[in-house]
Amino acid sequence: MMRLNREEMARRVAQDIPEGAYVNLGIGLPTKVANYLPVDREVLLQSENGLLGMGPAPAPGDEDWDLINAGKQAVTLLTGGCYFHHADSFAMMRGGHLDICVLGAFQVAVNGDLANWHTGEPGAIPAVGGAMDLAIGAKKTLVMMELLTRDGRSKLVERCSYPLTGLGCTSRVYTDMAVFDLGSAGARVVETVEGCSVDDLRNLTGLVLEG
Amino acid sequence: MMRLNREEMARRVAQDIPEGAYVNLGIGLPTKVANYLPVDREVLLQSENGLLGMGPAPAPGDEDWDLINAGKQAVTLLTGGCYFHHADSFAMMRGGHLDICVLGAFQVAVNGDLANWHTGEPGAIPAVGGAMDLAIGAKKTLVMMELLTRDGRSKLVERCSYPLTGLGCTSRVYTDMAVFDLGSAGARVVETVEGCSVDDLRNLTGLVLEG
Amino acid sequence: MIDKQVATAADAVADIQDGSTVMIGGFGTAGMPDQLIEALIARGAGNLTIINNNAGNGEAGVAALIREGRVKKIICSFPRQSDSHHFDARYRADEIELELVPQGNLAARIQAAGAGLGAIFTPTGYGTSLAEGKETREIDGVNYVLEYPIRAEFGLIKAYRGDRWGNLVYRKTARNFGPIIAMAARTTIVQVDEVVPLGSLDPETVVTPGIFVQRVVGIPAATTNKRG
Amino acid sequence: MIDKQVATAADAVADIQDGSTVMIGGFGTAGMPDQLIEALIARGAGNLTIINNNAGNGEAGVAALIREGRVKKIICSFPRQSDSHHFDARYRADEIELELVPQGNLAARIQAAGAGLGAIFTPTGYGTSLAEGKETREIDGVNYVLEYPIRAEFGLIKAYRGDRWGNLVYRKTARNFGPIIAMAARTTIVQVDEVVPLGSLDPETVVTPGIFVQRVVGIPAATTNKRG
Repeated sequence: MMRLNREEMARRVAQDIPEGAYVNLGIGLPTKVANYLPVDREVLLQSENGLLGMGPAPAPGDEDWDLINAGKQAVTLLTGGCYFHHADSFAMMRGGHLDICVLGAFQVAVNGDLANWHTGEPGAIPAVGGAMDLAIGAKKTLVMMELLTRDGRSKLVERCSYPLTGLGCTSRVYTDMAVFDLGSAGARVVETVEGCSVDDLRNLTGLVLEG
Repeated sequence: MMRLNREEMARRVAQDIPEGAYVNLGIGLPTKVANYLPVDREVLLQSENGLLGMGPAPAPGDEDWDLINAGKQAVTLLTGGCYFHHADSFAMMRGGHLDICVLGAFQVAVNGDLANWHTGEPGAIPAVGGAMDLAIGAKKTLVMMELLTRDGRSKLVERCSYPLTGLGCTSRVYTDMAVFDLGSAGARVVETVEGCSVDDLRNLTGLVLEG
Repeated sequence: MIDKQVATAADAVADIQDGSTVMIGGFGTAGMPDQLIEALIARGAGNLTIINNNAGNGEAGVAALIREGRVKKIICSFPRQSDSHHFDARYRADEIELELVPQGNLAARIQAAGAGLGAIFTPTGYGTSLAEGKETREIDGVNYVLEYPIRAEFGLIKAYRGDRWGNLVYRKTARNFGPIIAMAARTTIVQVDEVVPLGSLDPETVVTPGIFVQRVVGIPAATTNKRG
Repeated sequence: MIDKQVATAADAVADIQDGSTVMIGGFGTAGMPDQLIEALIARGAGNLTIINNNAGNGEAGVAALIREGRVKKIICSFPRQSDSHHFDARYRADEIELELVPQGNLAARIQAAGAGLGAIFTPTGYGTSLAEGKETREIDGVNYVLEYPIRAEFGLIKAYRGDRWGNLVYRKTARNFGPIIAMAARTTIVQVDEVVPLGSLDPETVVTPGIFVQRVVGIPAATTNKRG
């Protein structure tokens, strides 16, 4: 099977982001999606720390540490972008103004439940940031993740065992093997990579999957 | 008895507004207080429609109808003043940031209850504006009014008969005959005009008044 | 390319239907989007629920909408004024429904809608007739009234300058309800004195980020008059 | 004459006592009032409850306050980061209490405090462990959690320019929590890169009106570094 690497996953997600969308890319893997947005498409990236119209990283040496993204990396502002305070920034998410957010995940359940903020392991220091606000606030919450953990267990699950970020909030999951639509009716396979069948996915995940 | 006219009442209220105070003057009679603030004292007037640092009326012909006060009169902005939206404006009041508001009244009760927005008469069209927000929001709510109605009834009362604006919110009332402090312990006469005794006030109002 | 500009006020309001809920900016005449309202009147939609601070001043703006009999219900804080004669007449004839909301509750409920809150405990109105029948609660020794968000299908506002992404700045006290209406309405339509090229507005001074705006119409002649 | 300028950072924080609740601006190092915090450390107040988005980055700011053992409890959304080692150590040693709040709830609760609300029903966290034991309610088909305002006796923030009335403008994403902390803290203390004469700030572009600010200290050297 031709599994996608992380760059290819990012490119695949980027294809589904339409012209004119207001998008928040979560920290970590989703940040890569920005690199694959077609240059002829105007997509406005929001950053939770008070920035709309986020541009690429500045050239080395040109960093301004008053202009950072949610991951505390130096960024730039596009012509037409603007700044605002934190309450307005989260109003954008929670008030349903953001079209799309893309988040990483530890687990996603077939009904759309998302677990991406805490492993729940004893001794782990929890940190939630804006994940819960994004997950339930954006009009569409997309997840990108490898389908399997390093030891081969499915991260798409019947029911999350990790602490939840939000209930039923994920509408689509992009993985290295397939794209799934989620919802109260369960998971449906939208597309698979070359050499991967829906039955392969059923075997790997142990889930009932609509083909 | 040397009753104060409305200009003198306004001057009397102005004396009690200290340097540096943030003040909202209600529409109608309280607006006059601005004319008597000592020029060597910096007092910042707030207007509910999104203005802090309100200056005097412009010269005739210089009006800008995008720069008005709560009474929809043309005003000016002092150097150092600024504009903001309605939610921030009412956060100033309701969040307890405003030091003083001065309001007119139909009735005030000895416990500080205020009635100034609606006569409750059948057929009267009610209009509340920002009165309720100011009354309960400012750190100190001052009322200025004539003590008696035209037909001689006291507007300082045991219990308001008009619909209430706020409960127990008035701390002091400035009238044409006397100044009263109000509170859960009742009304106390702070000062009277020349020729007016506390007993005169007791007779006129029919109230128990601390002298 | 994102371009929220619409050629005319008529185009901008073309999908406002009978029975819609429309939030309208302005405090008195300052910030009142007169030309958008004229277009709405020309379009003919009626049976509207209008949210505005006032119930019309003089002859233009919300007053004209009421005069033409298009308003079923108005939610406002201060309907009765010296020049609110069109509202007064309709109200006395029992031809318009009034929901009176203290101005701070109006602003906070509009802001709550834009921010996605489900309800807020507000201090204003407790113990008064405007809170009758509403849930109340004492929190840390203060009494509050539970109030719900005020949302709208459409928002009509006036700003000073805007760009094709919908970023806005306002002019003086004409700002008033504009920024919070933009956040609370599903479709926010703005008339601006001037449409400026992208990048003309300083990113530090944009008051309404474009994400809250769906349509922008440039209407150069729109100076504010004392009375509608 | 109103003059909120204070000569030094030490003077500005001189009345912060042991056991105080202090809200501190900044997201990462952007907007972190390092020099005010240094003065607070020098002053010696301990047993503090700190509200900030993070639990310190690197060595300066909130990280330094934690390193010096002055923080009893921290209320924040994102404590654990690659450079949060001072917090991590104290937390693992059970020497600091953590109240974890989703970032949007943190912002909304601070804003609610500044605006005088008693409580808010917020959509975030419903059904998660961070809402355990909290009151919930379904409103119009959506589930909400009841959250209370977060207030503080002191707010320490950093702005770009300020005047003697306390009017402020910020710089880029260093704005973050500054404007809402200014509204929520009883005494808001601001370090600004530059104190400018009254009238230098455009009245249309003031972000924090002076009414929300009690003290202003000019600290010209305060550029933002990547890490504390």
